[in-house]
Amino acid sequence: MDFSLNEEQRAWQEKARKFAREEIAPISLKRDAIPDPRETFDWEIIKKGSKLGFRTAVVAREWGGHGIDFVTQAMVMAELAKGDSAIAKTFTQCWKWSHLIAAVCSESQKERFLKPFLADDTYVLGYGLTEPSAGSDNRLPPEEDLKAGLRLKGERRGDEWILNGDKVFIANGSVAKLFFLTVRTNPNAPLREGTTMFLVPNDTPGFRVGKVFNKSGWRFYQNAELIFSDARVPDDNRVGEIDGAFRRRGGDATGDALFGALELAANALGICDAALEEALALARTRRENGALLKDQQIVQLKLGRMQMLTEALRSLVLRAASEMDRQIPSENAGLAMNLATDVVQEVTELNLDLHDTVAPMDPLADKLLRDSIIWSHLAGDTVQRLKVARRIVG
Amino acid sequence: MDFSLNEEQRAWQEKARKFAREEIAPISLKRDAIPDPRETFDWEIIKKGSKLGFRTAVVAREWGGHGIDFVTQAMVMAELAKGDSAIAKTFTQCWKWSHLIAAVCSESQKERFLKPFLADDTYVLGYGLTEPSAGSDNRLPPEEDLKAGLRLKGERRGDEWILNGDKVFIANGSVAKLFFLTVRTNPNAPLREGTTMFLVPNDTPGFRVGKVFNKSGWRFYQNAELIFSDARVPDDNRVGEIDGAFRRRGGDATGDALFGALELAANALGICDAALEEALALARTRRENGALLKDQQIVQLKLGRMQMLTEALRSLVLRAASEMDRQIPSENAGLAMNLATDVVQEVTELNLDLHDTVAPMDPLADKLLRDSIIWSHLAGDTVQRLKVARRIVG
Amino acid sequence: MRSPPRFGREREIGARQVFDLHLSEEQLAIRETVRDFVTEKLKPAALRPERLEPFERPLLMDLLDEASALGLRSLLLPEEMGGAGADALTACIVAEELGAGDPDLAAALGETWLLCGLLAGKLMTEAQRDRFLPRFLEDPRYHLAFADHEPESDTALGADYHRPAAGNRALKTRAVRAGNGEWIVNGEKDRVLNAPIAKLLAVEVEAEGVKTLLIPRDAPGLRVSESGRELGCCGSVHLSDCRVPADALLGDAAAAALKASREAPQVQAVNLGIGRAAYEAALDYVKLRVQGARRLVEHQAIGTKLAEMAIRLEAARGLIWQAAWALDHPDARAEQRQSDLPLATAARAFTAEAVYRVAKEAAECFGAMGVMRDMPLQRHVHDALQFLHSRNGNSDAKLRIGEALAGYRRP
Amino acid sequence: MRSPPRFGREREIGARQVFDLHLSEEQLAIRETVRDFVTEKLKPAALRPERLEPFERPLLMDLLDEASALGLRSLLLPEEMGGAGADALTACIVAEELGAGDPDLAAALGETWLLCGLLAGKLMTEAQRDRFLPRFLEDPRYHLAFADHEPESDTALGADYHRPAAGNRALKTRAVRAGNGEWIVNGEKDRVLNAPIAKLLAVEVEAEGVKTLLIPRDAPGLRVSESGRELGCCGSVHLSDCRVPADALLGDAAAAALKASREAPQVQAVNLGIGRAAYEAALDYVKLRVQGARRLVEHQAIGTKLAEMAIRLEAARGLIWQAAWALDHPDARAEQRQSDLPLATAARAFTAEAVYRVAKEAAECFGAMGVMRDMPLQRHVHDALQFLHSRNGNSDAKLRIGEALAGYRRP
Repeated sequence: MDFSLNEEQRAWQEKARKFAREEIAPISLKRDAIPDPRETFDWEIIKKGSKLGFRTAVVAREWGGHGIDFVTQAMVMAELAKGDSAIAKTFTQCWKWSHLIAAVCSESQKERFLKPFLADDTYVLGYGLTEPSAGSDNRLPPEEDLKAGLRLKGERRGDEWILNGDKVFIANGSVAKLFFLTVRTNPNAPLREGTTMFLVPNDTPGFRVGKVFNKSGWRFYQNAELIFSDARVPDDNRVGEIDGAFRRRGGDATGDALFGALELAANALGICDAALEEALALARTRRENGALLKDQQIVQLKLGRMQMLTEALRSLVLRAASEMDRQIPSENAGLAMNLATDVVQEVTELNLDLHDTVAPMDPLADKLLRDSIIWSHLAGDTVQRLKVARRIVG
Repeated sequence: MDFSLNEEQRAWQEKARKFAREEIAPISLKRDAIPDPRETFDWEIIKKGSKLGFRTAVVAREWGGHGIDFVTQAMVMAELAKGDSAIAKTFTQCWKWSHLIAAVCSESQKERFLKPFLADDTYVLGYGLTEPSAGSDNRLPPEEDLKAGLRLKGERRGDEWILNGDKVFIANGSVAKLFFLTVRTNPNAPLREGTTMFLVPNDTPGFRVGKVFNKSGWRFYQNAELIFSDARVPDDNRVGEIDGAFRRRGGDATGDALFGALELAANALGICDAALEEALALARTRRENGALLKDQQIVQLKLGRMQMLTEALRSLVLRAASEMDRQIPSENAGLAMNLATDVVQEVTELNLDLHDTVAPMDPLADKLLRDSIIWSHLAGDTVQRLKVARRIVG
Repeated sequence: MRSPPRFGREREIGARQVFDLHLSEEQLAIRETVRDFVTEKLKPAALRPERLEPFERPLLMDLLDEASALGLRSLLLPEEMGGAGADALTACIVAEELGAGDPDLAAALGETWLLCGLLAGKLMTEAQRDRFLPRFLEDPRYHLAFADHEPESDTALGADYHRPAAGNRALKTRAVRAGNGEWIVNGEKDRVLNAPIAKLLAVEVEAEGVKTLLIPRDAPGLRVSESGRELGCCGSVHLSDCRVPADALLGDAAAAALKASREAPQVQAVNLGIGRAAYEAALDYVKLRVQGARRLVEHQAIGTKLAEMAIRLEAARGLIWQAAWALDHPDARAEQRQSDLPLATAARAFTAEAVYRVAKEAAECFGAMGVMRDMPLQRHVHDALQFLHSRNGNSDAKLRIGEALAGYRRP
Repeated sequence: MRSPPRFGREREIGARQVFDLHLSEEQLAIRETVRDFVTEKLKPAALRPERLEPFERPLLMDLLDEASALGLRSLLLPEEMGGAGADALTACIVAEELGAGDPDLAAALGETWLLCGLLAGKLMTEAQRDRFLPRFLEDPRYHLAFADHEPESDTALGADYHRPAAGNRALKTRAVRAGNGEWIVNGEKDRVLNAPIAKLLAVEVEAEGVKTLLIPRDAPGLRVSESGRELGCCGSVHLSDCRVPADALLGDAAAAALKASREAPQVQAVNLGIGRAAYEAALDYVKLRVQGARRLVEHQAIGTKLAEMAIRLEAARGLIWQAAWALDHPDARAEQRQSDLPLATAARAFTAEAVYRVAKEAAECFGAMGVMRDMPLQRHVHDALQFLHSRNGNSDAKLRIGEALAGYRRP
């Protein structure tokens, strides 16, 4: 039993901490405050982070990446998110799918996509599952309605697939150069047996970006609508077997599915750290009726609770990441994701609460809370809890 | 970063698990149901456990004990508590004070007390701090009232100390052969500067056991009143310096003070495991209107939450224990103790809730909840939270 | 529209309706009477050690008789029948006071006054009432019970949420008619409040549909066994070729009305009384006990806790009283409320959670004393838990509310 | 005992007091009127994108005027002075409806009707009232503000819980008398609701004790700046050698009465309106949206969530109405209630937590749409947060209740 980080892990953590403190945090509130959601993005921070390796950190070393392990990934995500949760997510969204490129793409696809991804500091990746009327049904396909779920249609025509339909809320939608898209290729089969994955570059004819969603939190992070009108994708861009999108991913017990859970848990941890830091700084310096806030019982109890919840989350995140590195099957990543929702929201609520008497809606405390609300539908809603719980109850 | 247990740790865990399942659990509900609190105790289980090493597990190897590390201690406590929280506590109460014997007693005291402790399967240890009107004031001595706190008076007469006064709620009070007692030896000094610790055997003249407290939970575990009327304790039984009881203990950053926190956290973990096991077994076998309970959403959500909370607690307990083994200063043991209160009560409440429709107040679910309520005043009340929080806010 | 009964006086018809939280003089008077009885007699008796044990607490029969002598046993019986003619709100006020003293006695007595009001006031035929009333009024130990629950029966909504009921719901207790018109009943009921003390039981049976029979305690073939793990005075009713005459049958409306009475707001008021007793004990204690050179209540954390307890109890009382008032004014609701909320069920769910939290936090204020069996706090926690986990608990209550909010009507 | 004002009619003296939750015909009528206004006009306007941004939402002046034209601006002004003469409960009913449509407008309008009732009805001298009333009644855009808070001032109980106030509490805004009797005021007030639209401001000043001056918006030396981070239409008031005549001074009772009005139950009713809007939006949505081949509401988890939301809102409404009624009936409380609970503060603490949870859970029902700025749900969450964290928040409220429960009176 050893919780300490090795030298390489500590070096990555330190690098991320420095970058978050010196580069991310200073622009965080400014980008958050921009009203137009298309304008919140900033390529400069992406380029700076990319040069430090944060964009390509998880690509395997033999392919020219850094191949950091899951524990390092968790620590780096938390550090970056402490600076800004949404900026951190922009980087780690690339990790999610560079996992995939490396794991399941053919050699020619790697040549065509992984190499440019590694070479270009502005090459970010996106993934599209959700559609206008199929969100939860994709994540937890109903047993009672086999045809529920996504409807973006792909029809084979010679060496090409013709795509028609919409995706919404797509991560990095307006900035990604390449998307992993799940497409319904057999409309008569249930979701899990009629869906194929494609690599779709953003310059694909017939493809365009629609609306950029105006979110209340995670404002830096771009979620967009993707519109396909007879978009033409070569069969060479198909990932895995036809109708096999879900089959493939189900077999991977510690790979990208778990990474998504770990990502949300670790990112939330960073927000908690930021909130705790802000709250402690306030309590230690702010006087109320002559006395420091930190000398009040109710303030102490709130800070103690914030730290207690944060350390519980950190412990579970570390444990889940360590199990993933050792390929130990466990539900801990999923549970950490669920727990992260409860913890990040309560911790940021307590931070805002501590700022109560100072000023209405302290901008940083308000932003941290708004970012945390994002977890409700990504990590802590009924569907995400049932997904994990059903694996537990068997 | 490695969460796995080494071979020795796993062996102890396995031994504890087997003992809990085969010996403790079968008598747990029966002992709990005995109305007279003096009758709930059972020397047979203590002797059996002692022979397996659970009574003396933490005494250093050079003194003839097993010297298990904190991680092992945590795992063993959780396993024993899964069988019965109060029986586990009876054993580990000995650990707490065998820490002390080994750490601070003189060689002659070790000869006189540690050797008989190791030799006698029925030699259990107690500790007395709380008094009729001084509970919290001992744990968190008030800055505003320097003379608050304990009043059991010790006056020196030649080579002896004459003790007068009462202690209440004393752990193992009616069964221990030896007590560590904190005594006010300077009534004119504040608590931290006027208190001395003594080793008081149960056959000390002038000492007797009064009432055995009739607790709602932890019924096996004996809390008693200790009454001292001109009780005579030789100065040879004094531990450390005169008026130095608190000074000594404050200096130990990873020793008995932290052990107490870890003990409550790990013991609670065992209750959670028992509750989760009972709940899962029910959900997987019980049918309601024809359908298995486990197929209902609300049941799944409750079970998922039980496991989520339990795994968060387990992770923090492991981390705190590991830090203690490595002498890394941290508040995690204290935070784990606080968290344990919230977690063990919610988990046992959810378990009772799941039994709702089956029968009123399922006996095991009811017992687990009653045991968990003990945490309110030992681990999760305002004082125990403030103690930890004040170290955090600085 | 039925004219709602009022405590001691008929409501003025045509009086201007106006939102008014004043209790009536009669309500204040009865509250005072009951509160005195509780303070002087019931509470001291309830704090005796044998009443602080969690299960198998002997019912305080002498005090039950005394409370009956105050007129409480017939609280809901219409005045013209010799009762107090109180309304549901008054019943809640009395139940809360009694619950703060001894919830077992409160539950037992409340069951009798509720059932006598319902049976004699609404469900019995004139002939049945003529036979019942004299006996009930003459005998101060004439208590009533309603036996509906059966062992192993699944009454929780659970798997059937928003779906027609399936599975294991049919009654196993069956009544068949003998040639002479008598009913012959066989089966078993459990978790029956007042079974050990009732002289007349309304028993739900299957007899080509759900029917209700009035069975006297001394009917041949009826046996009662006590059960200890429930609040109040509970037991099982065993019916073995139990024979009752033809006129023991209640009308068809009885089954639904009796079922609905299980959710009477006065039951939650008993629980509210538990919470109030715990809260008041804690408040007294933290005003006295000094820790850290300040009285406990002067610590922010304790002041905050007490505030939360007081708020929760007040909110619970509001919901209970609202539900009681709505029960007395069925038309008012239809005309004026937008909410589809089943108020009584809502009051139950809210009160059960609120009181449990209050009891737990009150106990915490007492430190180690909060878990001692010879102190009342652990009993309050235990009793509150029993309310939280009785009648399928809050999960079931919320599913029922969920159906109502969605406009789903069980077929 | 003051005779409490009733909406549209004086209360019958001597009428039999009876617990009654009926709303009066007048209350039902005004609720209907306001609800129609909200449904048809306010809600559609409030859902326009510029009103969904979190800060710097422009106040809907046209609709404020329309609401004023319905008579709401003078809702609490006594009838004999030309107002609607409503009671505090009616104000809550109206505030909830408006709050469900647009809480900024509700807060602004509520502040004016509250202050006009208080100032003209109770605090002004006859001469002051004679000057004030005609202007107020004639000008449909005559709004009112009360300026008490100052930058950097510590108004939370916090460190002073259960101890006499110390520290930084003295007012920095000072008024001194000139030779001609005029008051010369210097200082700054912030977080002043209605500052940007008020034509008359009641300003708390230090002038050998705390006094209150009525300062018209156009007084020389008074400047208002808008601030965007609070709910309603807020701003700072800068006073630089601002001169007002001698008769601008309110009586000594004004300071305490105005301070107490900050805790008026109608403020919580605006928040309740936010919660209701969120809940109703969620209910409509989950009845329509299908997931897993069932409508969302048919999922146990969603049905349970909706039930909890509905229960919390109903409990909050009960506490708010109770506090409002108690305000209208100060004597009733003293005579009949045992609770020392400061009901208005309790209603605030409960409602703030309840509505925030309701808004958050309602948003969750909408999935990703729940966080979109062009959808109303995130606005409800944001608005509920502002209530939770305004006026020193719930921690302060609970400490104040803690003091009251312990019988502590601030010296």
